[in-house]
Amino acid sequence: MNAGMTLIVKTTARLVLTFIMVFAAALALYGHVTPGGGFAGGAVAACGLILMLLAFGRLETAKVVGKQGASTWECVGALGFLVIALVGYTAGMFFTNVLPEGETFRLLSAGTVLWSNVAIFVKITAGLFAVYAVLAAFRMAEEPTQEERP
Amino acid sequence: MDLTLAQLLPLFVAVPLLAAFLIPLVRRVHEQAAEGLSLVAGVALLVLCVQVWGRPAGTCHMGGWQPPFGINLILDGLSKLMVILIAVVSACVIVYALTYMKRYTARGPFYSLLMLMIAGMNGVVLSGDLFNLYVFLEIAAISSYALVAFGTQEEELEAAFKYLVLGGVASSLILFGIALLYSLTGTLNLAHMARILAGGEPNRLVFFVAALFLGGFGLKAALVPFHAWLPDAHPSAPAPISAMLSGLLIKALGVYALVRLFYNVLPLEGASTALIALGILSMVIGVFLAVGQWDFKRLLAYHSISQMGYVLLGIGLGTPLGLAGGLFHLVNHGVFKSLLFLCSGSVERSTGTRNLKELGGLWKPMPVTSATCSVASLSISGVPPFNGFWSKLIIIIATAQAATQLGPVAYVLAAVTVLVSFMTLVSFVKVQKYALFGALPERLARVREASTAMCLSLVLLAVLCIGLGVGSFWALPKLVHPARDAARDRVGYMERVLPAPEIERMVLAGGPADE
Amino acid sequence: MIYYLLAAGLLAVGMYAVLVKRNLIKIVMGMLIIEYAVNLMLILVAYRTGGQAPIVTEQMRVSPGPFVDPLPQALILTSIVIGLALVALMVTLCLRLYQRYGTLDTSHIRRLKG
Amino acid sequence: MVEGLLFAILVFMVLGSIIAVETRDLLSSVIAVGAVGFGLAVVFLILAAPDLAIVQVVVEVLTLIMLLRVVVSRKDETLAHSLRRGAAFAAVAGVAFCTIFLVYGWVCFQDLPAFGEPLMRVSHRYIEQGLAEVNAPNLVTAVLLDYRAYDTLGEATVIFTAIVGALAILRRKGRTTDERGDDADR
Repeated sequence: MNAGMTLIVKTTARLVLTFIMVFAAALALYGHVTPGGGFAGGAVAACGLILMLLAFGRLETAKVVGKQGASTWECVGALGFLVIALVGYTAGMFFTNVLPEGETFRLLSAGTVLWSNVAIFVKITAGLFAVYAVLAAFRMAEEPTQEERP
Repeated sequence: MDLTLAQLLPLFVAVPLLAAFLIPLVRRVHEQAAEGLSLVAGVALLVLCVQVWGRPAGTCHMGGWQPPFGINLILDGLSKLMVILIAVVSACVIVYALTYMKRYTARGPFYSLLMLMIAGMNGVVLSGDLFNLYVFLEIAAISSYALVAFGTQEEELEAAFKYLVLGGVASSLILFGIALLYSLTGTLNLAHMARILAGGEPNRLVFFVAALFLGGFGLKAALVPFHAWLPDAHPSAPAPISAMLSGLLIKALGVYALVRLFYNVLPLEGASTALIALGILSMVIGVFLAVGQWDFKRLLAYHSISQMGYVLLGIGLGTPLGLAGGLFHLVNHGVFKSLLFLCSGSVERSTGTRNLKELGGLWKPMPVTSATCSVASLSISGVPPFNGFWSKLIIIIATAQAATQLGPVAYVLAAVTVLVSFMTLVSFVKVQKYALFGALPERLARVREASTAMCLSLVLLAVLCIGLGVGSFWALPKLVHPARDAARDRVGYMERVLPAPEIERMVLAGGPADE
Repeated sequence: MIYYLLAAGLLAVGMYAVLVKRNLIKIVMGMLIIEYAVNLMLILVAYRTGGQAPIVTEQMRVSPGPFVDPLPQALILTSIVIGLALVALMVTLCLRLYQRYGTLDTSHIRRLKG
Repeated sequence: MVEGLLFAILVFMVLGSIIAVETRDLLSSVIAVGAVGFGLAVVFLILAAPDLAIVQVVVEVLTLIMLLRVVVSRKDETLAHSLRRGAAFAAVAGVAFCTIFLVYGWVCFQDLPAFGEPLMRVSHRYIEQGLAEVNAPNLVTAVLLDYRAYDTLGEATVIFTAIVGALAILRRKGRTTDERGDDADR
């Protein structure tokens, strides 16, 4: 598990990963125009990261995103969404859509909706990956890991 | 700081949420940051309560969308009572946890989950939207599942799993009911729903939904046929969490939601009988199961079931007096049961055991814990002048008065209520006798008093017990009667959120209606 | 009506699994099935005969066609996420319990006094 | 057309769930649950909810991965000892309970609006005004992130809660062995 799988799997995974991540980002960013959204995109991206974890192993994956990093990003995403709400709050009401509405069917439209989608995307990606990483690490509970924090 | 009510209400949820999201981040930087942030959030909630204290009821439209199109928060007497209870008890619990939780690792997640639980409960009691209520109920419930398992010992894991499964089923039943109600009414806003249901003809589906809600929220409130999880879950959690669960969670998630839905939204005639039956059943079975217990926290957990029976009986009666008694008992139980659980935590932490047979003579080494424990025991047993006495008295009088509607059965019910109260007294005399009086066992010779912070929160809660008892003539009209009036005023609830002309203009015409 | 009944049937199957089965994984599956049933009910309630997905495209900008009800779809999205959260928590608890007891059978695990 | 297909898939889902609950082999059971979940995704597609179909598929994959982690590493693969005293009684009680639920439900569902004719008292506003008011052509997103954004904050918080909880439960050591810090504050 630490070492990852065979070269064939790794090469295929590398190819597929790019597509998965682009697809995930597209789902999230165009969530207000087409089907999809922050949650769908985030879940897809988390699947991609899990594929990376399975194919390349924990050590290799940790160079890109570790468990600590994942939980940090999760907090950042959650805070980002709350901040969007609070920005609206200062402008009138909790969650008031303060940004200009933009031109319909373009990426930069619908005001805060796009940014909410981005925040949720970050949060869900990191969160679901963190859960899986912890579950995967827990199986190998015999050997000590560095994640342990008192 | 001169904020309008609409500006204050979102903060009740936003402040603890902000703390919860920040805790994992700042804890990387500073070890004590989690404790500090939690304290700040607890104090901020108290300040918010002071801010809303004297204000009239009002609503807040999230995102600026008019209900029923957006979500609205509503603060009326009933929500105000709950919000204040939540803020006071959770502030005491946070202070207590400061030293109590030093035994555990991972205190960052602990405080984060505690803050999420508070945010969830505040969200539930303030929400004016059925689905939103469900979402926040899930936040509070999920954090409580995790907190029950927090010690990761066998018993805690088992209890948490049982709690999670039953709680999950309850949530699903509630959501199923929400789906049916949405289909029936085409709206999720509680006030709008109430208006539509009140206008329509009697409907079998409403009874079905009511049954689903009674099962779902009844499971959350641990009423007797659905109580199986509580005696495992409440004792297994760390003491501050036991106090939160017994003192607040079963009330905010269970009883509050039942009152709000059955009194303000669903037009039902037969609900009161069902509530009375469940109340009596919980009261009697809970106390019988409690009498035989030797585990301190488990005994308290069974008494929680029994005391919730009182609350439900009072609420089920539906008379102004009964409802006031039920709600007052809800507040009192929140105070004295969390105090009792915190006391049991102090005892367990100092002596290392919860078994009453192994304890004894704790008055000498632990005077503060013992004194506060006695106060709480007297309160729960209904000894004058402590707070439990007044609320139980009101409930008993109300039950006897209900003879006009229920017939002579009411006198039997009143007698049962008195009997249960007596058995509670017996049970707590046992606690006093075995834990606090008698000879100090050899093994416990080196026992010391709990830390200052723990004692502080114990004393605060004990003062509240006495204060609510002696000052009940003040607390009733100031706190409980507005809540009772809000619960009984179905039309007022609708009018507050959706004034009648407004709704005709928006919903029937379907035109735009911004602000 | 028959669709609603089938959704309720799915709920009943899930409840049966949760209440009767003695294996932790089976109980988790029961919860999953209950969640499916609830989401199914919500989407059934949202459907409008001949309705389109509630997404405006540039072609039909002028006259939005008959859409299905978008509100329950938003609710389902939330409900799916909540379900996932519950399942994640249940699976972690199962793993922990398995680590402690070496079994997933509740009749071997439940030694809490009633 | 839609109705027939929907009926077939719903029957398939109910049967699949019964198989998942009753089969002895845990791995087949997990696979059966997965089939039910994908069936739900197809239902979402048929009933004009592409957003949900995407999410359901991905979430189903994640759920199955998580479940398989528990199942594959299990030692006792069979449920031989699940038949024991009381099991029969529990099964009968469970079936009886579910039957009552269904019969009562059948009676009460008659009062619901017919399938395919939702009232849409509130949501007609989203459909008619959503594009103008929020400027998001995907009306589900408009509802989710603008009209009912507060719900979505709750949803994000739920998953945050579960993750913090899961991390806390899976930590190595529950309590500090030495009561350090205990004496520091006295």
